Order: sequence, then structure tokens, then C-alpha cells
Amino acid sequence: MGLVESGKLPKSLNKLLSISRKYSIWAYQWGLACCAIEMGAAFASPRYDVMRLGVIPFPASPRQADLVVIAGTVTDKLAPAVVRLYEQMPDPKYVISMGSCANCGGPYWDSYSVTKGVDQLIPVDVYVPGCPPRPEALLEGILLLQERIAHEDMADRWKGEPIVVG
Amino acid sequence: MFGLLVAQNIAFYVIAALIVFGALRVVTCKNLVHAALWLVLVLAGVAGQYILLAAEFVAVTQVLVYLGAIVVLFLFGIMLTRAKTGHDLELDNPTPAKVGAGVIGVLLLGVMGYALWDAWRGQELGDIVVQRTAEVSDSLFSTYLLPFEVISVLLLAALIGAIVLARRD
Amino acid sequence: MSEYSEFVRQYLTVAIFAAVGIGLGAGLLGLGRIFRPVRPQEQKYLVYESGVDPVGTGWSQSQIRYYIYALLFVMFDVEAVFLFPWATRLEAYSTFGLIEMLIFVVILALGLLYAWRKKVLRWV
Amino acid sequence: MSQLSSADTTTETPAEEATEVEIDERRQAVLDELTARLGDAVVGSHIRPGDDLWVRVERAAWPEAAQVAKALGYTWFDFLSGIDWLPSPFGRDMDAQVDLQVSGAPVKEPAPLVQGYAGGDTRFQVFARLYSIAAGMGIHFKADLPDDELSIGTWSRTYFGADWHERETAEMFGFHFEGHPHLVKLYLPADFQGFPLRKDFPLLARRVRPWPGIVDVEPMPGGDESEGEGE
Amino acid sequence: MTATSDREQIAALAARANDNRVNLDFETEGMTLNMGPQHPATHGTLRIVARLDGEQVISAEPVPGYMHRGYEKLVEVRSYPQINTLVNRIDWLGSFANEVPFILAAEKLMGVEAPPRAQWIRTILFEMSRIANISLFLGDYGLQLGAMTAGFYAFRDREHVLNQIEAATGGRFHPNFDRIGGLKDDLPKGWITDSHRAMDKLLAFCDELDDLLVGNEIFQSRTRGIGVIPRDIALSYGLSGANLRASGVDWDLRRDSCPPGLVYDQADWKVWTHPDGDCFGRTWVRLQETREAALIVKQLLDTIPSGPVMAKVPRIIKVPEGEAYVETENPLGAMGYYIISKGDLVPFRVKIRSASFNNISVVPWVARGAYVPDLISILGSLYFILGDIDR
Amino acid sequence: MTLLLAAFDPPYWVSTLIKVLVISIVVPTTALILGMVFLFKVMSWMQSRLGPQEAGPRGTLQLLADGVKFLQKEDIAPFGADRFIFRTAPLVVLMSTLLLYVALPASAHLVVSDLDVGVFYVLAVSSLSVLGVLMAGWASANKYSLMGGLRAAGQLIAYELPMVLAVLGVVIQAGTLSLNGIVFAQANGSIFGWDAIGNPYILTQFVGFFIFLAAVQAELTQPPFDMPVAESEIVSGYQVEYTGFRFLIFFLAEFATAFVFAGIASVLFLGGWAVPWLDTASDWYYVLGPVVLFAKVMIVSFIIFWVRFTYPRFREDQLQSFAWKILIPLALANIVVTSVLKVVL
Amino acid sequence: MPKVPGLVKGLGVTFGEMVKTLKEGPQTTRYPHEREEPAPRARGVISLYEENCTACMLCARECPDWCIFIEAHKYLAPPRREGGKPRQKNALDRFDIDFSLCMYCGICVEVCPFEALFWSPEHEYSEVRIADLLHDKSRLGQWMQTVPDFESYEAGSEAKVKKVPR
Amino acid sequence: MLVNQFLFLGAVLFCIGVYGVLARRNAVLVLMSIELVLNAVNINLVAFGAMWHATDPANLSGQVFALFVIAVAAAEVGVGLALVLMIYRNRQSIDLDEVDLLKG
Ligand code: SF4
Ligand code: SF4
Ligand code: SF4
Repeated sequence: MGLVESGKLPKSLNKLLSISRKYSIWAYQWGLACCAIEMGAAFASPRYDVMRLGVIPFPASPRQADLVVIAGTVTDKLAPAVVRLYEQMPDPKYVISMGSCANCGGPYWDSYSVTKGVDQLIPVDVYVPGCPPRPEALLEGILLLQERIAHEDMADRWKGEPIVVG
Repeated sequence: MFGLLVAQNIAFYVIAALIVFGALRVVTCKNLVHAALWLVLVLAGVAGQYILLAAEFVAVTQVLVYLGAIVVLFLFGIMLTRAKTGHDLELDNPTPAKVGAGVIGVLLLGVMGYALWDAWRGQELGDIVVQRTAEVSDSLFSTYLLPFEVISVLLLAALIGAIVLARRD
Repeated sequence: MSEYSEFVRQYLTVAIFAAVGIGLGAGLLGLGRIFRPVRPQEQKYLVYESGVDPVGTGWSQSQIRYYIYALLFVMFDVEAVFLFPWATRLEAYSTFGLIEMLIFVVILALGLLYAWRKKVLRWV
Repeated sequence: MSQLSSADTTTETPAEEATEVEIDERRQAVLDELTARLGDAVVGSHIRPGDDLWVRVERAAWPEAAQVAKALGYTWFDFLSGIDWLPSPFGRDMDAQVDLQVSGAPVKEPAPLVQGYAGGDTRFQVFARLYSIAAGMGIHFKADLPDDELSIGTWSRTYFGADWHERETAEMFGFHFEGHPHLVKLYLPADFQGFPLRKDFPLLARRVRPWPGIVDVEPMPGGDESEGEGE
Repeated sequence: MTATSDREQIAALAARANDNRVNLDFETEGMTLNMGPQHPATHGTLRIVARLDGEQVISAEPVPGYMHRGYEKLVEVRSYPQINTLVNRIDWLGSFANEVPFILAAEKLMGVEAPPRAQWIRTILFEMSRIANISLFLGDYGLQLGAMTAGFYAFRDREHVLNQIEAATGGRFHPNFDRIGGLKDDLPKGWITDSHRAMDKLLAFCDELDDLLVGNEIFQSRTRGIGVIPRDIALSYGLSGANLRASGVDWDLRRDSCPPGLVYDQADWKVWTHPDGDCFGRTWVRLQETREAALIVKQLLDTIPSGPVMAKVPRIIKVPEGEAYVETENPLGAMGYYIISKGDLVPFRVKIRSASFNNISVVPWVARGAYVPDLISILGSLYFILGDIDR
Repeated sequence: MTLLLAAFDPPYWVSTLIKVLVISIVVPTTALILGMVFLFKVMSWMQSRLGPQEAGPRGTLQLLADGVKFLQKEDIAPFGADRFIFRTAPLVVLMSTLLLYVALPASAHLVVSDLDVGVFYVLAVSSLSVLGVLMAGWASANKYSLMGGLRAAGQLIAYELPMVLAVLGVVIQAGTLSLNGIVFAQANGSIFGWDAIGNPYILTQFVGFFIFLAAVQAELTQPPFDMPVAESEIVSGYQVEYTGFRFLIFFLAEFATAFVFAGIASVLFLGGWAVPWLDTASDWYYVLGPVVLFAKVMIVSFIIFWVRFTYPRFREDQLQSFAWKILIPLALANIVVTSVLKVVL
Repeated sequence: MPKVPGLVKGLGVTFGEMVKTLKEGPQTTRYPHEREEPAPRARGVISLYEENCTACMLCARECPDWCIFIEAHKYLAPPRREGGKPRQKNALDRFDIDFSLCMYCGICVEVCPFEALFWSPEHEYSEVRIADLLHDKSRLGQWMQTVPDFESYEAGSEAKVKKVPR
Repeated sequence: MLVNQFLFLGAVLFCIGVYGVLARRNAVLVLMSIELVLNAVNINLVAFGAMWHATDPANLSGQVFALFVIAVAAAEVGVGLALVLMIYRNRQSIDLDEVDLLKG
């Protein structure tokens, strides 16, 4: 039973913990479709270099990840894998939904095999619009997420169900 | 000096307890990998005893060869034959055999214990002098030269034998 | 202080550090307990296997090559053990020690050669 | 137009290309060779000069057609798929049916079922394309599948690449390929119901969601354009 | 919550999860390795189920479909301009290249031809998307084989090309720039000079990669003689593009049967082949192809004719009845669209022949007997894009 | 100041306590420094980018943030894992790393435990991490883990041997196993009578140095020898199931080990904490020693990481044959040549 | 000259790159401290010039994703010229674009006959609630300020440069 | 310290090893038990070695013998496990009794 869960942690310490989470976001490397390449550009292209912001795209296993960017189309066949991936990540964990496909089904909104939005499967923290979003748009999404992390109340987050947004 | 001796004795008994406990787990434990890891404890303890006996080189050799190599060999052997985690009930002989083995073990211990007690009663180890590597080397290259060369042949034979056995033909 | 107690102390330090190594890690992990959440989720404790259900359980009884390499390693490791004391005293032994050791090394190198010849060094 | 393609093996030029009445001799030669080898199995054909060749064969001769073509040097496998010639019951233009649904107008008469080049008699056809790198030409093969027996021989023995194409076609149209080694679903989840590429497979999202363009369907009051500010 | 209750809860959950297992069709005894759909080696969501003997592959069966979006159905309910933007997303790395065969097929049915300036720009953009596509392959293949820096270089220099594509079309990825009868817009000022510069950077990147990766002895030992696909097998599986050329088949649709509407005959270039058919051959051919593409672009940039970029076509596009198939040499290989039109706003049926689908179907054949690490180099060197397989 | 340090001779327990404190600070610090400087900065530079920038001034606190973050991560042991072993495995690895630091001399007296069998001890202790890795791989009950664990173990032991043999060349030349002894032998040695720079063994034992570096690279499971954690093959090997702090221990232990191996390499081949023109008995070494050693360590680690960021990885069998068919025969030959020369000269 | 082994060459490449980065600075845009300029044509977000829109519905009809929602009512506008008859006009009540669904194809901009829609290269509008990605009339109007002027064309072009209404 | 301390420890370890050899059925475990026995012997050897060394500094027989034992143990484990693996490969089991039965 953690102190944090019970909300007994002193404010300043809480702040420190939040800041550390803010600046250390290990992002799982998993791309789905076209957006994944733009995500790859944000993560790996020297022009964007997401590492500057403290987002480290090292982990190849969800067990070490804090953030998963759902970048691309989620199909019904894939949906169980997405859910599993999310659940296998250790808390606290964050999800960015990148691109129209992940947000809402996007160009394939009428397809018979595409899930209409990843938020039907897992809770999403930040939605990045675009098809595909520019890498900088993803960076902006990440900044937004960092802002959220810095101000979030961990006791809240870790007590009940995950915060479901939107 | 006395203080040192007391400390040594404490160290000895602590390590000895660890060794005995570990050894018992090795022979009773129900999981092969656990057994191998308990064996690690025993072997490390034995290395500790060597240190107490000032046999530095043997102690480090124990770590290098036993912990770094032989246990790994054991673990490989286990994982290659049985990769599943979990318990395995087929490790032991049936209970009568086990009881028999226990009896034999205890009897043997009794006999040996008595003999040792009888022969070395009260014998002190004396002032232990640190045995440096160089001295080991000198001994090896004078008195035990022949066995030393024989060892190489033995290792070669073992190597060839093991390769012949393990090779998939 | 006698050389012996000096010696034992050196290794006591080693033992202490071994304990510290374990203790440090365990302590930090214990510290983490305060800050960590525990939030069971349905699939959190399934082993990771690329996002699908684990297929099969065991794996690879046939990885015999690992064993052969380990075996070679053990033999040569033992050899190396004997080489170390010799190396420290080579100056004293001079040619005699050199020849003795050459014999030793050559005999074992034969083993390597044998393994090589028998193609066990190949990944089959 | 498809009426123009005949049931025999003579070549007819489509009406709109009648201006360039050239005969493509190379393709005609290939067609003759195919006819010679396959005999009566060739039931329809079509040549667009300088461009492409379509051959329709009997269902029974489908695997044989592949072998013959391969022997003729058409070694490169391009693709294989199916066609459902049923006019879509949901309207043909993207908005037609939805308009109707909302305005409550009666459903249009279904258009007649018309097959394309090289003709056809049935609703379903398989078609495939092979290519000869040496000749720089391709052939489209087609074959009819009767509604009551949607099965045809496999090509995967002759062209390894057909393996996956046939699996895809099978799950999309519900065809059966006799002799295919592993005819299971390729793309869709194992519990997926229906055959998506059949024309009567509805895209539900389109059915349930109102089309935003529908909101204002009546034409703007006349004479409006002259006053539109954008002009 | 106490520790025990945690544990109980966990145990209960795990038991439930075990009950809920859904996907057991590949459960076999002992030695099945499953890679994907969440595996770093599979460029997204391909799944490979490999039965192993030790580290040797007995059989490897790709399981595609995790990215299946139902293209062939969707295009039946979309008008031609809408399809044009949708097909961008098939091979998402060389998006513009997807549009071209579709537009050409529609143009063939409509009997229109784009003005020369449009043809030139089309060809240039086509080659640029080839570069954008293949340069990423080169970097990513390095990444697959553990040389992480190559990937960064690829992303770095790819940006130059993307910049050019974006400056012209407005989209880094999905240009939606091609139109039946021409192009959406003309080039912006200064584009030609910038493109020259970008191509120079690209050529430098190729040299750099040659030194860093392709010339590296470790790389060669990982790829030479691995995953050999002989000529006949390659043809029978319908492989295309660099995969086919690396097997010694000297065939390039750009040169051998370039459909009207592209102007490859206006540039002086070379088709590269490699006799070995192994992973190295495929990589090498692609590297050369990238160079060649940059050179084509540079040549064409200098000769762009002036004039309009759009032919006269009706505002509402209804394609006349008929069937047409056009195939072009896309970055991944031969890509074709078979359009059946009934004269409506929407096509009646479109069969999309995508290169990766065939390219990857050879995996079961070529992976047999390979080692697991080789499986990675084989998969990587066959180079597929998930969208191009699954559509 | 330096003299003060020299005169400082506390009782055993006090000094041990100090040592424990110092090492518990030094180990994470070195790991952080290496991780920061090389993994984040040098790697970024080699890839023409910047690396972490936002966390702390110019991103220097990145790894610290990571550490605190990992402290807050949930601790998951997968169902079916052998919990106890799963949990202790990282500790074993950490212990092995810490034990390596024990023998590393930062100057003649600044050493935790100046063992008489120094090098031999180092080699023995470093082989302990194999146990941790195998435990981790096996206990995770995960296929990738087991495969990674086996690969790692196979690789660690295969390269243990070249390392041992490479060290032997130095031992033959120095005639001692003590690490400080080796430093002295280099500082006071001479090359054919020319003793201006002593006799750093890299000049005579360059073959050994090369083999040692290759072996270190392999022991650290870094490219080109990173198959045990090759993400495109087996995701991340034996670390697949590790979360939070346990993973961090693996992660940091890797860098700490890199540091200490670089340290040992510089002791064995580059003259350790000594600088040629300063007498080894000088009190200045209380301050200078650590600095000099640190500088040399950074140079060696730069080479290690440089290679890491440049090369693709070997295949498992190529790795083994590289060890057995090239490195080990080479090392044996090196030993023979060295000993012959030693006896003849 | 003997061939330099590839292993050495590779080391040279990375080292050279490091030196270059240190000397010339990296190729990174330090977002969020500085921003890169996307091309003027970049399709970042759609902006609406409300005055021009006649609620003709063309964009909504042509949109492949059905993500434009328009509601309008008719009213009589005062005559343009003195004494003319009042004109019947459509007034926009609602003009929403759902950017979580939009596929950024540009069809709407292209088909709009009245030059009411424009592309802006802006891309920073990630949201934590997906509902906020539905941009209404006023938000779309605000984007208008970020629309750049059309660029002039490359030599040899016959296209006319259009103007952005302000 | 008394010599007997070490000797007794050796004796206990030895007997546990013997028990293991007799009671265990799994071949790998039997090999492990043998390791216990060998280590017991080694403790004794080193203890005696230390004792003699105290009186006669040139005498290091105990240690040298311990080294030899370690070397022999390595060889023994290598061959032993190779045997086990071979049996396992042929019989998919490393149950020693089964092997006995087949032999008899
Ligand atoms: S949102 Fe667009 S770019 Fe992203 S995956 Fe979907 S179609 Fe591709
Ligand atoms: S850009 Fe395309 S998808 Fe987006 S609103 Fe316009 S037409 Fe619709
Ligand atoms: S097409 Fe243009 S004028 Fe018509 S409703 Fe859309 S934005 Fe308004």
C-alpha cells in the first residue's frame, strides 16, 4: 500500500514526483500505420529529437514504458492486442492518440474492419489531430501531456479507475 | 588477537549454518533451478571458508570456476532439459529409498564424526599464514608438476568425451 | 596487526560490499513501495508475447550448442586458473616454466582444435 | 459495352475506340495460341489494341489455363481476385441511397446485371492477371462461377503467389478454391461474419450515420448565383 | 489494500485472463515463436508465427490483417477524387506513388492525357516519393540489424525530401496532388533549386550509408547468402521491385513498359540488378535505386517544360464504362489498379494490386531453415509496408 | 590537504563505513555520468541531434528524473513467474557490479580493498552477473526472456574467456595479480630502457587491449554483441518482463559495469591512476589519482560507446565463432609470444 | 591503396558526424523554444472566411469523411443597390469541422466555389478532450489570421496567383 | 579456531551430499549432490593445508589438491551433464531409475 495512493504524501514531495514523471516519459516503440512514421520522425529524426523533452523511445517491451502513442489505424483484429499492450504497461501510464484513425477511425470511418477510435478500448490522455499530424504536432501533444502530468493529483489517478477523458 | 578469533569463529559458524542450510535445500528442494541456486549459496559459503583459512587463490578459483562456470553449466543443463518453471514432483526416489538414504547419511555422519572427534580433538589450526598465489604456483611447479600436466590431459579427455556425447549426430 | 587479520578484513570488506549491493537494491525497492501503486488489471500479469496470447510453454530442448560452448568454457576456464599463478612467477621459472606451460596449453588447445574439427563450433 | 464482347473468340473493338481500328497482332497471336491449346475452354475474349488482353475460360479449365500461360512464358504472377457483378443494392453513386432513405422515396429499380470485358454469364467471376516479362505483355483471365457452386480450381500449384490471393478472395467473396492447401481467413478475424466484397455487404457506418450533406438538399432559390458573394 | 489482498486479486485476475484467451489457433507443442503484432521487428503489426527447432525455423507463417482496412470495399463508395486521397494511405511511405497508377488508369478510361508539365512534375514527385520510401528502408534495415545510427541518418535526410514534397503538395505524407488530367496545382517559386539541393544531400546520404552500413563487414556477414530467392521462385510468387531485381531479373516497369503519363524516357538512368538474390543484394539494389532516383529527379528538374498543369476535364468526374489496368513501378514494387467503371461517380470495382502483398507471401518459402536472427534480416530486406500488404 | 588525507587512518569499521558510503555514491554517479554523457549526449551528437534538454540545465538531470520516475512505477511480476528469483535477479547483477568496484584502485591508497589477487578477483566476480541474467531470463516464464537469458549467458561465458586470456598477457608482463601492482609496474617500467612515459601495456599488449575491449563490449551486451537484448529479435531479452525500479537496476548496472570495466582496462593497459612523470609515491595522487583514472575511463568508454553506436549486431553463431575462432586463439598466441619474450628478454 | 575496412569507415562516419554536430550545431529545431516554418501550402488546419460562405453545402457533400457539419437558415438581406429587391441569402448557424475525423485531404477547400475555406499551416491544437477537436465557426474563423498569402509560382507556370481575402 | 570445526562442517556437507546422491532420482540433482561431496572434501583439504602451512610454509599441498579437485569436478560435471543431455535427447526424460531399468 503506497503512501501516494492514500494521498498522505506531502505536497512538495508530490510535486517532485510529478516533475520526475513529467521529464521522464519512456515511450513504447510501436507504430501502426502512416502516423507511426511521423511518430518515428518525431522520435528518431534529428530534426525533431523528442529526447530533448525527456521522452525516451527506448523500451521495446511495454513493461518499461510510461507512454504509448497509438499512432495509426486500430483494426478490430488488432484491438485485443492494443488492450493487452495497455494493460501490460505498469502504472502510472499514459496514452496519446495520434492521428484521425486513432482518434475516430479517420479515413476509414465507414470501414467494416476498423475500430472507430482507440478511446473505445483504452483511456486516452491527449488527442493529437492530423492525418498524419506533423511531428511537431506530436511534440505539442507531448507538451500538453507533460503539462497534465505536472499538475495531476496522483492520489486521484492511482485510486479509482483511470481517468477517462472525453 | 582474541577479538579476531572470536570474530572468525562467528564468521565461521554463520557461514557454516548457511552452507548446511543451503546443502539441505539442495537435496530436498522440489525445483531444479532452485536447487541450483541453493547450490550457489553453498559454494559461495565454501569460498568464504577458504578465505577464513587464508586460501585466497582457491577461494577466488572457487568463485570463478564453480559459480561462474559450473553452476552456469548446471543451469544450462536444467534449462535445456526442462524449460518449464514450477515444481516437478518426479525429482526424488520413492519415500522408502529416501528414508534409507537418510539413515545411511546419519549413520555415516555418526561414524565420521566420531572418528574426527577422536583424531583431532582440540587440535588448533595454529597461526594461519596467508598463502599467496606465488607460493601456490611454486608448489604447483615443483612437487606437483606431473599431476598438473595430467590434469591437462584429463581436461582434454573430458572435453572430447563431452563433445562426443553432446553432439547431435 | 597480523598479515592474516589484514587479509581477512580485506575480504570482510568484500563481503560487506556484497551485502551492500543486495541491500542497496532491496532498500531502494522498498522505498519504491511507498510511491508505487498497485492496480491490478485483467491482462497485466500475462507474460508479454508481442501482444497475443502466449503460445506453448517450454522452448528449445535442442539448444544443445549453448551447452557445448559452456562446456568448452568450463574446461578453458580451469586452464586459465592454472595459468594465473604461473604467470605471476614466470620470471622465476624461466625456460622451464615456459615449456611446462606450453605443453599444458598445447594439450588443451588440441581440445579446441578437436572441437573445431568436429564442427561443434558451428551453429547447427 | 460488354454486349460488344462476344462469346466467341473474335476480337471486337469497343465502340469508343472505334476510331483507331488497329489490330494488335501480338496480342491476337497470343490469344490464338491460347485458344489452340485450351480449345473450347476459351469462351470469351477481348483485346484493347496496344494495351491489354482479356480471356475468359471455362471454370473447369481454370487451372489448366494457368499452366498453359506459364508454358507460354507468362511466368510472372500479378494478381488474382474476384468480381461481384451484382449492381449494388445500396445505390451506385455515393449519395444516392442515403438520399432516398432520408427522403423516404421508394428504392430504385435495381439495374440489370451486366458483365464487363470478355463477357460472362454469372454474378461472380474470378479474374487474374499474368505477365510475361520477355514479351512485356499481360493477360487477364476470367472465369464464371455459378451461384450455386462457388468453387474453382486453385492456381497455387502453378503460381505460388496465388496462394495468398486465393485466400484473400475466398474470405472476401466466399469462393472456394479446390486443392488450396490452407484456405483459411487471411485478413479478417476468425469470427468475422459475411463476405465484405460482395455487393450486398452493407457498410453499416454509412447506413446509420446521417450524411451531413443531406441537411440542406433543396436547391437554393433561383437566380442566386448572380448574387453569391464569392464571385 | 494489504499485500495479501493484492496478491489474491492478482491471482483472480490472472485466472480470469487465462479463461478469456481468445486466440489459440496457433497453439502447438513447445517451440512456437510468435513475433508480432507488437514486435519491433515487424514494422508495425505484422505477425509472424514461426515454428522452431532450436533457433532454426521449420516454418514461418505471416499472419497479416492487423492493418486491414477494407480498401477495396471503401473505394466502391467513394468518388474518384475521394479515392485519390484514400489510396495515399496504402503504401504510406511513398504516398504520391500510390496515386499515380490509379490516376493513370482513370485517365486511360477517360481518354485524357495530362499536359507535359504535369507529366514532368508527376514523374519528379513519383521519384521523390520513391526516395522518401527507400531511404527509410535503408535506415530501418540498419536498425533491424542493430546499427541504430543508420536509422537516425535516414530520418534526417529524408526530411529534405519531405520538405520538398510538402512545399509542392501541402502534405508531408499524403499529398493528394494528382488529378485526373493533371495536377492540383503548380510548383511554388524556388522549388526547383531547393529540390536540387535536397537531392545533393540525398546523394551524400547514400554515400554515408555506404560507408556506415552497406560496407560494414558485420552487415555483410549478416546479409550475404541469407534468404536467397532464386529467379523462378521470385517470378512465381509475383515478387516485384528491388526484390525481383536482386534475384537477377532485369525488369523495371519504368523502363520496360512505362504507361503514358510518366516521362522516364526523358532521363538517362540505369536499372540495377544483383545476381545473388540474397538480403545483401536486395539492400544493395535499393541503395543504387535511391541514387538513381535522385539522379532522375535532378535531370528532370532541369527540363520541366512550361505550360498548364491541368488538361480540360469536367468538374464532376464520371468515368466512362470500361475496364482498365495500369501498373507502375512503385517504391515497393509493381503496383496496379484494375478499375471497372460503370459510368458513375464511383467506380464499380477496383482491384488494388499492391507490391508488398506478393513480396511478403514469399516469407514461408524463404524462411524455411533460416535461423531466428536471419528471419529478421530476411523480413527486413524484403521490405514491406503493412498498409501495402493489408490494404 | 593531500597530506591530511594521507595521514588519515581511521579504524577499520569507520573506514569501511566511509568506503561503503563513497561507493554507494560513486556507483550510481558513474552510471549516471556514463549514461548521460554517452547514451544521451554522445549518441545524440553522433546522430546530429541534441539529446535531453529540458530536464535540468541542458538536460543533465534526465537520468535522475528517470530514476525517480521508475521508483513510482508499478512493480509487476508476471503470473507464472518464479517470483522470488524474478525479484532477486537484478540484485545479483547489481551485487556483481558493486563487487567489481571493490578492487578498482583510484590511487595507491584510494581503493576499497587492495586484494593481492586483484585481477583474478575481478574476473571471478564479473562472471557472477551471468547468474543474475540466467535467473532473470528463466524466472520471467517468458519465451523471449528465456531465449535472451540463454543467449546472454552463452555470450557472457564465451567472452569471459578471451577476457581472462587477454589479462594474462598483462599479468605475465607485470608479474603480479594485484591491480595496484600492475599500475606500479607500468609507471615504473621502461620501454627498452626509455622510461619517460613508463611502460603502459597498451604499447606491448595492444592485441590484448583489443581482445579485452571486444570482450568488454560483449560482457556489456552492447552492439555489435547485443543479441541478448536485441529488440528486433527477442524484444529486449531477459529484461522483457521487468518493470520499474528492477529494470532500472539492470539499466544502471550496465553503465556502472561499463565504467568499472573501462576502469580496469585503463588500469591494465593505460597505466591506471598514474601519470608518467609523477612518482607513484607522491601524495598528490590522493587527488590526482581519481581524476586521472576518470579521464582515462572516459576515453576508454568513449571507444566502447562509439562502437556501440556505429555497428550492426552479429548473429548468435557469428558471435560465438568470433570468440572461439578468432579471439581465443589470438589470445593464446598472445600469451605464448608474451611469455617467450618475457623469458628471452 | 589497400581497402579501408568497412568497420573503420563506419567509425569514421559517426565520429565525423559528432564533430560536425558539435561544430555546426545539430539539425534540430528546438521546439517549443523555436518553431519550424512549415511550407505555406502545408495542410495544418482549415480556416473559414465566414463572409464568403454561402452555406452551399458543397464541401460537406464532397468531404470523404463526412466531418463538416453545416446548418443555415435563409434570410432576406438588404438589396445591394438602392431600390433593388432584397436578396435571399443563407446565414450560417453552424459550421463545424470535426478534426478528430478529418483526413486533411483538402477536398473541401478545393471544391468550395466561393473561396471560403483556406488551409493554414498551424498544427498546434492537440486536446485532452476529443470533443474539443470539433472546431466551430468562430474557432475556424480565428484560424484565418494564420493563413499565409499564396506563393507565387515557379517559372514556366501558367497558373494565376490567387489572393487570400482578409 | 579448531581444525575440527572445518572437519565437522566437511563431514556434514559430505553426508548431505551422500544423502542427495541416494535419495534423488533426477540426474542433474544427483550431479549437484556430488558437487556437495566434492566441496566437503575440498574444505577438509584446505583446512589441513592451512594447518600444515602454519608449521611448514613451503607446504601447500592442501590448496594444490583442492585446485586439482576443482579441475576434476569441472571435468566431471561437463561429462556428466553431457551424458544427461544425451539421455534426455534419446528418452525425453532424465529419470535415473528409468535409465537403470532400460539397462537391466
Ligand atoms: S490518421 Fe491518417 S496518417 Fe494517421 S494512420 Fe490514419 S490514415 Fe494514416
Ligand atoms: S480536409 Fe477532407 S476530410 Fe477534412 S474536412 Fe475537408 S474534405 Fe473533409
Ligand atoms: S463549399 Fe464553401 S461556400 Fe459552400 S458551404 Fe462549404 S465553405 Fe461554404
